[in-house]
Amino acid sequence: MTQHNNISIAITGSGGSGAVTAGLILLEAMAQAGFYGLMQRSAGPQIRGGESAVMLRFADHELCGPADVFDLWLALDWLKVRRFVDEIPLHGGSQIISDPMIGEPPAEVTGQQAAFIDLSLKQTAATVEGGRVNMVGIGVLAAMLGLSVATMHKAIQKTLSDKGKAVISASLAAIEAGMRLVPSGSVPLTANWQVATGERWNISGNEACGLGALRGGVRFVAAYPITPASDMLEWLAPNLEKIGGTLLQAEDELASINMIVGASFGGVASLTATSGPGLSLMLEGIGLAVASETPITVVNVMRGGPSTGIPTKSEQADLNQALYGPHGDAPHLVLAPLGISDAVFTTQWAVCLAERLQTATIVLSDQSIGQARAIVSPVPETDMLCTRQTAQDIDGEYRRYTLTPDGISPMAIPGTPYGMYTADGLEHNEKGTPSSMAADHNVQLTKRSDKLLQTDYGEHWAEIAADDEAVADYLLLTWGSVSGVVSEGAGRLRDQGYSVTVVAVRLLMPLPLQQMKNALSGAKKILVVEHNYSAQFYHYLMSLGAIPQDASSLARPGPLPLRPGEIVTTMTGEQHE
Amino acid sequence: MTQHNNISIAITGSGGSGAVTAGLILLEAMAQAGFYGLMQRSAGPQIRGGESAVMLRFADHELCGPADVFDLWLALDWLKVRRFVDEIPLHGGSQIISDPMIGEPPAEVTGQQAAFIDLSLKQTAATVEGGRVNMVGIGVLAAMLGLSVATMHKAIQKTLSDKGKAVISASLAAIEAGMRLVPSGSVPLTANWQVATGERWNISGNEACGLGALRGGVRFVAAYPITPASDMLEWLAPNLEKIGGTLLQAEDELASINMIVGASFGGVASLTATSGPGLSLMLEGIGLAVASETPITVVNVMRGGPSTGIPTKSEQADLNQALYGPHGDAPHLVLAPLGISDAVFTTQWAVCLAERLQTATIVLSDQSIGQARAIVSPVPETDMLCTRQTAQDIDGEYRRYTLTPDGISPMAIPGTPYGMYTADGLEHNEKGTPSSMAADHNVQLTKRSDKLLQTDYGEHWAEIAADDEAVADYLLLTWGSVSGVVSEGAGRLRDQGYSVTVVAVRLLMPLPLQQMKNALSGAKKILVVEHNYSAQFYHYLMSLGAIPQDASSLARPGPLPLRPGEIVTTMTGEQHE
Amino acid sequence: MSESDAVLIKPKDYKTSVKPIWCPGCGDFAVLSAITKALAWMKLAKEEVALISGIGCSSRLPAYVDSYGFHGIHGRVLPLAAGLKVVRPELTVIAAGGDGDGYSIGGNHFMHACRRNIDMTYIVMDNRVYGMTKGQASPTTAADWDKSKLTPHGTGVPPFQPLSIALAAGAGFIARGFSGDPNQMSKLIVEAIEYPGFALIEVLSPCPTFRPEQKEWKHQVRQAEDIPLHDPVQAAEWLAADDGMSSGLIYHRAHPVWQALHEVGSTLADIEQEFRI
Amino acid sequence: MSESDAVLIKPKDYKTSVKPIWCPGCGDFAVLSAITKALAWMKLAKEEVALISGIGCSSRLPAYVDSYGFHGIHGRVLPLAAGLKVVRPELTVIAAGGDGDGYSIGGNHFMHACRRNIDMTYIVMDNRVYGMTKGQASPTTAADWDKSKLTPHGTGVPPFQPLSIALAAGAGFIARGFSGDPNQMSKLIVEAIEYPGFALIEVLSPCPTFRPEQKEWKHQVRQAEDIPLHDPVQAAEWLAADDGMSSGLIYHRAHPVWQALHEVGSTLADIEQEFRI
Ligand SMILES: Cc1ncc(C[n+]2csc(CCOP(=O)(O)OP(=O)(O)O)c2C)c(N)n1
Ligand SMILES: Cc1ncc(C[n+]2csc(CCOP(=O)(O)OP(=O)(O)O)c2C)c(N)n1
Ligand code: SF4
Ligand code: SF4
Ligand SMILES: [Mg+2]
Ligand SMILES: [Mg+2]
Repeated sequence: MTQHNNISIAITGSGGSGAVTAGLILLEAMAQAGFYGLMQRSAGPQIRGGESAVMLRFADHELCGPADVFDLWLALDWLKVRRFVDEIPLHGGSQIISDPMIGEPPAEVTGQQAAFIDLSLKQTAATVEGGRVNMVGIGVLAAMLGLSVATMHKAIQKTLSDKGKAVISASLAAIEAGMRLVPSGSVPLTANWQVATGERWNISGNEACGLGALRGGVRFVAAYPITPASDMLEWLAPNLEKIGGTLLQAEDELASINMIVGASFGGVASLTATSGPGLSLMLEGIGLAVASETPITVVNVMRGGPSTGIPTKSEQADLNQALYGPHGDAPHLVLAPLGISDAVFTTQWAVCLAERLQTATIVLSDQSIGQARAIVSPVPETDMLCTRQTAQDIDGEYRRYTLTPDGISPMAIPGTPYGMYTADGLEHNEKGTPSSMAADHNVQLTKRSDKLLQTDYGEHWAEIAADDEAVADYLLLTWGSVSGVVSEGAGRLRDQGYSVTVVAVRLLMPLPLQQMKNALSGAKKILVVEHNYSAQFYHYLMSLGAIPQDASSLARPGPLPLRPGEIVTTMTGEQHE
Repeated sequence: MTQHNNISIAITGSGGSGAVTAGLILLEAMAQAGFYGLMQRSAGPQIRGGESAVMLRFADHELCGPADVFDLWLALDWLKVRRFVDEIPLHGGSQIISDPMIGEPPAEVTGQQAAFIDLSLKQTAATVEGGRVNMVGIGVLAAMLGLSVATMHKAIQKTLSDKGKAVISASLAAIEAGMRLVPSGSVPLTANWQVATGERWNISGNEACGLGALRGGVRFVAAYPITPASDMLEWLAPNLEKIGGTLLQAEDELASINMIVGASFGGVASLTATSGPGLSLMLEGIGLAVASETPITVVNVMRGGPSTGIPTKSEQADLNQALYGPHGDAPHLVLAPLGISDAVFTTQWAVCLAERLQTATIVLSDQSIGQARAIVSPVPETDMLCTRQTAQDIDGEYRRYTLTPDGISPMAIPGTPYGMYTADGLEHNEKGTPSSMAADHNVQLTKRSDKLLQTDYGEHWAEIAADDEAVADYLLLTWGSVSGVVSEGAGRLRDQGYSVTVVAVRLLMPLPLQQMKNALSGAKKILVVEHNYSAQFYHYLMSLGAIPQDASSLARPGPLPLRPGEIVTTMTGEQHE
Repeated sequence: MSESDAVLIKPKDYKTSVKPIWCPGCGDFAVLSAITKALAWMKLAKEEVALISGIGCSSRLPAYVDSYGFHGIHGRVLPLAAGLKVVRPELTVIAAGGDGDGYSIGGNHFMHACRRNIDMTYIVMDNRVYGMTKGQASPTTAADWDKSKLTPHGTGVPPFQPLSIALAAGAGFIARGFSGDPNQMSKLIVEAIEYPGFALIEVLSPCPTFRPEQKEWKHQVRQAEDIPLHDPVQAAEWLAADDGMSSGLIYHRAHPVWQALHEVGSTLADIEQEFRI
Repeated sequence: MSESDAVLIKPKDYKTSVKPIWCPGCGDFAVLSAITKALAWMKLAKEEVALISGIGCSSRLPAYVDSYGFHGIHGRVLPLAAGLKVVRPELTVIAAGGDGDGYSIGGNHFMHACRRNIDMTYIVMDNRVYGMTKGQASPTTAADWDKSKLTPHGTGVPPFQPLSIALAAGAGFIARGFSGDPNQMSKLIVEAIEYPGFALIEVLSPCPTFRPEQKEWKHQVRQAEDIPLHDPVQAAEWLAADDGMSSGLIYHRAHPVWQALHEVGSTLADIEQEFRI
């Protein structure tokens, strides 16, 4: 069992075995019991009836990434488990709960050092009318975790509310039967965990982005489905409706990006969400938003690339495209949430910045955030300067792209008298009339670039966790979803006696260079951590001269998540070489 | 008159004045007379009847870029000349040839120090049946340049061959009348120029790319028109036909990129050409070519950006997109021709590398190369290793993506018995079967990256011009179209006594880092020169650690071309500051 | 009724001072006039009108009309216009562009806009050529037109039938105008704006520069008499028999207009409730 | 006739060992069988066949057929197939995919492929849903289908009519098959492959996972009797009257096939001559 009161549990099963449902119920039950948790999913390529796995982690404090190894593994069957075996690292103390009746585990599993807890899950399920093995299995886990029947009841009620009474009571009976398989005297694994008293949320990363969008004022979304972004769009559709907004399903991403540009031109904060292949198709439209200074936000939920890649797995490999995808010099903003809760804040901030700076903002979430679900403290609403500067009471000639000290030109919204102008992706003069004169090109390029560079983004550009030491031994520099894992790795390094600073960057472009320099100053050894093959963030930082040339890089592609232990070994291992 | 036997001439006129025709005739005439030349165009936004300008430069040696200033300016009228004034810098000795009858030149012109040569061009034209002012004008220029009537005759015959006899003889008569306006005793401006004896070509940059493509073996092109790439496609259409190839006009760029992927899968070297907005739409298809290891070549003729930008003007601002546009880790090649002649070689090489390495190659030409026309020495055919490794006589199980020492897997071309496989943009195992396993992802990512990184690209990655000195005072590092201007600037610096090395990079990605280091080693001062706003090449070099952190950057956007003088002042100016 | 609508506006008041880039004799001039005439006729306040376009000679039009405008990117005029109309239903949204913009690169949006039936007017200035890029064949170009170097023997592809496609895709308002008859065109534009839903006006708008033979259109185009039709099968038949030179409102039928649905009354706080344990 | 064609090939020989990702009961299994049956029937050598697709459940098909294949990107199956066929006219090129792939994101290529008439077969497995992305509405989904969270009240948009669009776009071979009738489908595939030009087979291929009600199709689909039609106006009429559940070869008409033109005899050296002064 790893330190700090947390436990990791995998549940696997083939088609129809109900691993995902089991995971959702256990997550909700642990939440009801006053704990925090994180649930990530892994699915095979089959749409339905395919194998699937859920990776759970619970603790008495907020979690933001996977552990190194799993403590418990509930195997509902062994069919196709090979597909998951590399995603479920075990340790000497790991325990595998399964029913011998489901057959022999494959060599990849038995080859590991874990102990097997053999239980007659199937037979137990058969004793209950409508009882299913997955429910018996979570009964076992519930008992081991010290969850009460009442808690399980609540969790079932909530999770299966739309399944009808019969299913609910059968499930509960099976869970109770499962609980009885655990010797009653056993010490619950959560014995010395602290129980939270305050309110908490059960939220997925995609929902968190959606909520951040609504908080940022988004009232129009155009959508084309794509894994792993679809469920953000599916969450947004009914919820936008409730507050007077609209979601429109488009024929493709070329349409969706241009629809949000049109809607934003109409004065309404607008957003779309997609993943790599869709972002590729949106780049021309993003360039139009930049050139015409029309605020838009695009959430890109990254998946394994290149091309169609690995649609259901996580990777941080679209950074380069987000930074540099549009043609020409097209300055825009790129942000990345540092975890599930942070997706609320970061998405809201992205929308606000787009509106304020009249540009395109790309938010880089990924599958490991988007499709994961966590028990977290409620995310309070943040006050932000979100307003788009509009032109009102226009008197005299209106110049849409007029030069101002901060580079932001008040925008006339259709309907505003005397504000008529034509927005344009062609280079233009201050009025918006197309121009190919060097003077116009130069001032407009400068305006569009400077308005971003001259903004004070405040403290939110990164989360910086430093020790008291004036100078850190180690500085871990990272971004986006892997920030949680990096922080956990940092904690271990601190336990080993090192002083460690973590800089987790939320605002990737434009990168506040002076603040970055301050944050890095004096660090003895810098490691840049990211989840892609070609060290995109590291090279980006190099390109800006933001890191010293002797900074190291830890870049590894998906589909396997980065784990805290890798941070530790990379850091200390290199040192001893 | 600038040194080194060269002269720069601008011809401007409003709609229908025939400035472009005049330029083409003069270029051909100077070629007939044994000289070299370069003609660039500048047009207003109007399709026809709009103002236009041609910028000519002639010399007794090959030219590869504009001069700092114009020596002669033939103004056919003054309408809308303001649009061009910043493109026609003058010097104290410049002479403006015009007819006082066309009215007053605007203040922007008279404000400069140039001398006016007033001639009665209009009246002279009226003396000839069907005579036009532009022809009289080039008659004047011809006489000043010392061109004979016979030479002008040949040039007219060739340039106006499809206009019919009447036009030809009227033009010739007008030219002769114009020649007579120049006092017969004048010393021709080319008096001490050397006349070339060997063969020369009159070729545009777009034609040069087209020729390079054909030499590289391209036999299929899919096309969607876009300025300034269209005339490459229009040159390719009839010429492909002649040698058994095909050009297909597609409904959009999404179609054209996927058509060439399909054709290449069929075993035929395939290419498309576009400009920024089209490249944006092609990125998803380029990623597919990379992931499925299907060779394709995309020529991007850059224009002013972002978005629709300035379609008729040149800029090097799509570098970032070419390097980093596709989503995911999608290693591919990026090359750039260093001038018009070099476009033949570079495009051929790009096609060859795509075929050999089974990947996507992007060629970054631009408007200043593509739409310019030059008199150059014939470009000899270069022997290259162009062959795609195919699988033949397949025995046993065929693995399309099999791991090999050089990362290149023999490709079975449809029709090959026992070679059946399915190419895929999904991550796959060696057979090509979709896989989301970490092991497969890792080896295939590595394979696709390493096959590019481990190739020895030989000496052609850059043109390096170094002085004899062991260590250069100045090192000018550049790429693509501005290389010519940089070289000319270097020449001037050498004249001033500095030792200067020029490194003009042709293979931008992957950049041969060791060779780059060798080329740069010891340079006292490095300047990176490029034609865009945000110093994309400079930052790219930084991102690779390819240049020292104290290297300087000279980055300026279009539409005005970089000029040799800017290189000189940036280099020496900075030093004296 | 807005402030700037207080005085009577004349067609020329709807023109900006930006000089069109169009060649002399270009058919698009007449379209510009027909639009401003229609706006004046309908007494629409300038600020309540938005003209949206893609890229092409024809797509330059918005800059010449003194309304709100968006000159977007090639082929994306309809999504751009759709996004605007959905969030600002009270505006009069007119999309405009060329045959290349609308039927080639933009063909998918064209079909789906016909189906989706968002309330807007779409004016396609069809000159059967790509004017802006100097004379390549467009989808509506005849298969044997061999004047483009890109297709030296012609495209070999039968021309795209925009009106038949619109009909098959579900459009309820299909008209053909002609630059040589700006009065009829104005009338069509008024009817299109008044039509609730997606209204297509295909305009035969000659390109004298690259298709000089289109000057003949003025002798060929005629107003059709037996229209509008209201039955889609009859309309399909009529279109199949037509030579493409009949002008007027060809097909008119009411279809449900795309509508955003709202269940108002909730707040963001209500939505956040769902996350609570 | 190639080496591997020497022995007689059975339908199952055209299957690879890759296990389909499809859900139990998915209609696409029948399409796979119908294709392999058609190939065996026609005795096509495996290496002379290429199956090209986009992205979607249905688009996974090429990996299951032991021919050459390309599983491309979403919506681009037709250009991918066109490029291949143009340079390798002797191959049998079959494009395949779903309704989302072909009619939503790929709609523009669909129209233009119908016009261009390159000789290939296009099989659309229409399940009126996006299967792969877990159940959103596709263009062919009924306007009031409200089971997708993305469109909680339905799309509000009348379904796309692929056959009418194909007809209006100029396709000369239009058929409808059904997964429940694989023999008819095989026959249609053979006819489509034999048809010189672009041949569309729209297949009603149920998605039991997201559209369980499509299991009813087996009671609804019937072979039509009065077909094929050869006149486009009649076909339009027929399609307008049809409820979408009639199967068979609906429309068949010869159209000129797209052909690359070559004037052979020149060499690269000849071409280079033109540059000489
Ligand atoms: C993505 C993209 N591809 C190509 C172009 C080049 N382009 C500009 S206008 C145009 C076609 C214009 O034809 P049409 O829409 O018929 O308008 P017209 O000029 O004839 O009025 C093209 C291909 C572009 N701007 N963007
Ligand atoms: C550019 C792009 N956008 C979106 C997606 C996500 N996507 C994958 S398949 C699919 C739709 C599949 O529907 P359909 O073509 O009907 O196939 P089915 O799964 O129903 O057989 C979508 C939207 C993608 N892969 N690429
Ligand atoms: S090229 Fe043709 S379409 Fe374009 S402005 Fe000129 S006449 Fe009009
Ligand atoms: S989701 Fe539907 S279409 Fe996809 S495999 Fe399953 S049944 Fe078939
Ligand atoms: Mg046109
Ligand atoms: Mg489908």
